[in-house]
Amino acid sequence: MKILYFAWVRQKIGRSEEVVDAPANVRTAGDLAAWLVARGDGYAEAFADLKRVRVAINQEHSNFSAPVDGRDEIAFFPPVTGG
Amino acid sequence: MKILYFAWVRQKIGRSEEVVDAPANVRTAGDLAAWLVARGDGYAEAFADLKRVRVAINQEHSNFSAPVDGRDEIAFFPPVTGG
Amino acid sequence: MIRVQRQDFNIGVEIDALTRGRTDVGAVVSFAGIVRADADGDPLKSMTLEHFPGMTERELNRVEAEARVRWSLQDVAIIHRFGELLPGDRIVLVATTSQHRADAFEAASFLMDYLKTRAPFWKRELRVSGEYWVEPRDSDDSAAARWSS
Amino acid sequence: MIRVQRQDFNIGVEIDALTRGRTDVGAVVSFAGIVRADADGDPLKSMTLEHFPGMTERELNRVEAEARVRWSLQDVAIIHRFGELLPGDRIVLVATTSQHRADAFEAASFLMDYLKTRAPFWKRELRVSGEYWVEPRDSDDSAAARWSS
Repeated sequence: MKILYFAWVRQKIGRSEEVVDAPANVRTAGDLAAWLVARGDGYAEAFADLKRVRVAINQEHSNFSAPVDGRDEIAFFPPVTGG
Repeated sequence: MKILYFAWVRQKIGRSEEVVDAPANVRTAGDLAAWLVARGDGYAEAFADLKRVRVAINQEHSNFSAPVDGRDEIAFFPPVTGG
Repeated sequence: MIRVQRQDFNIGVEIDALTRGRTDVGAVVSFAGIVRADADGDPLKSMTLEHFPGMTERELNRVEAEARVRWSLQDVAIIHRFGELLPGDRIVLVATTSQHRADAFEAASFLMDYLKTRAPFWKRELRVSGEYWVEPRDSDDSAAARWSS
Repeated sequence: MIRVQRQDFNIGVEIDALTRGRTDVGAVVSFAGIVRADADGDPLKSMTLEHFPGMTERELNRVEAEARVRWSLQDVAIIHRFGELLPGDRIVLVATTSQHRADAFEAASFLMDYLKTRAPFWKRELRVSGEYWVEPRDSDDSAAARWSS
């Protein structure tokens, strides 16, 4: 499972991408975030308030209840501020 | 009294401006148009349907019931189509 | 800035003039109107714009002043051509600058709507089938009316 | 036409590219967003735009496609920069062409509103007082929401 991080989510976690082997009970983007939180302080800080975090799955806007599996590319980032 | 004509009002009347001595009973722009109509076919044609004609007095949009006097510059023209 | 002129204008140059050297402008909106070759299915050879010198500038200044009251604008440019124009030629430019995009967008749209119903210009079309004075559009009146509600 | 790039763009050149040699375009609207030197009263030294390569282009293409369904458009250009920008630098350009002005205006306004809430860009401001990630504005969400009613 490939994971990307952007903006302050990236800064808090300290990396812009990683490939992880998530356990079988990680079925949604929200499960993935919860599993990542257990990995350390940076993750816990990045995902402390999920209302401030957005998810894209395979480069499409999605949400934390969307299903994910090992072939997906999941991105976590703050609300966008382009334009 | 200076009078200006634009667009098809000008074409029908056959001139773009003229200075006239209107009689004392010409008190409004509408009186002026009625008095001009008596001057000939071109005027009658230009003012045949006053709903299609607009008035400006001293370069400000106005209407046929507005008062006019000898010091005014009165312009008659079709609805504008700029932009 | 109001200009009524026979000659063409350059959109990029005019936009640059509103923004160059400034660091307080956040949004610049431009509208340009161009002569179309097709007039209701009747090919257009040329279009001649007649106007009322003096009154035109007064009305454009009035329209600009009203936009500046209604929206928070840093600068406004209005350029309107007259004389004979060919298909593809630029007719009119409106450009607005503001700190934020909503003001710049709304003011530019307002300026065009008001200019269409108030500025003393008249268009004569030379079509393949003959010469015609352009009639005002109901849609232009209703577009202008939405700003007075 | 969608471009996501580090380098600057020229508004006049981009508008010309949409209209040159054409006689069917009646209206061209452009919007450019520019870095302002003042961030809530706190002087801005620079702004860095981060984005999600790949997804950005997909979202901009999607936004363009939606605008083309909603309005009668002849052409659309969207250019968005990333990287480090200074006060006065251009950030984004949206330009639309149409036969009539209402379509060009509304589509350009829609494109900006949608791009602000959907395109994966994030702005980090380097202010005199420190570094800050720009927070989304409620006004941007409500601006985007008006198109879904």
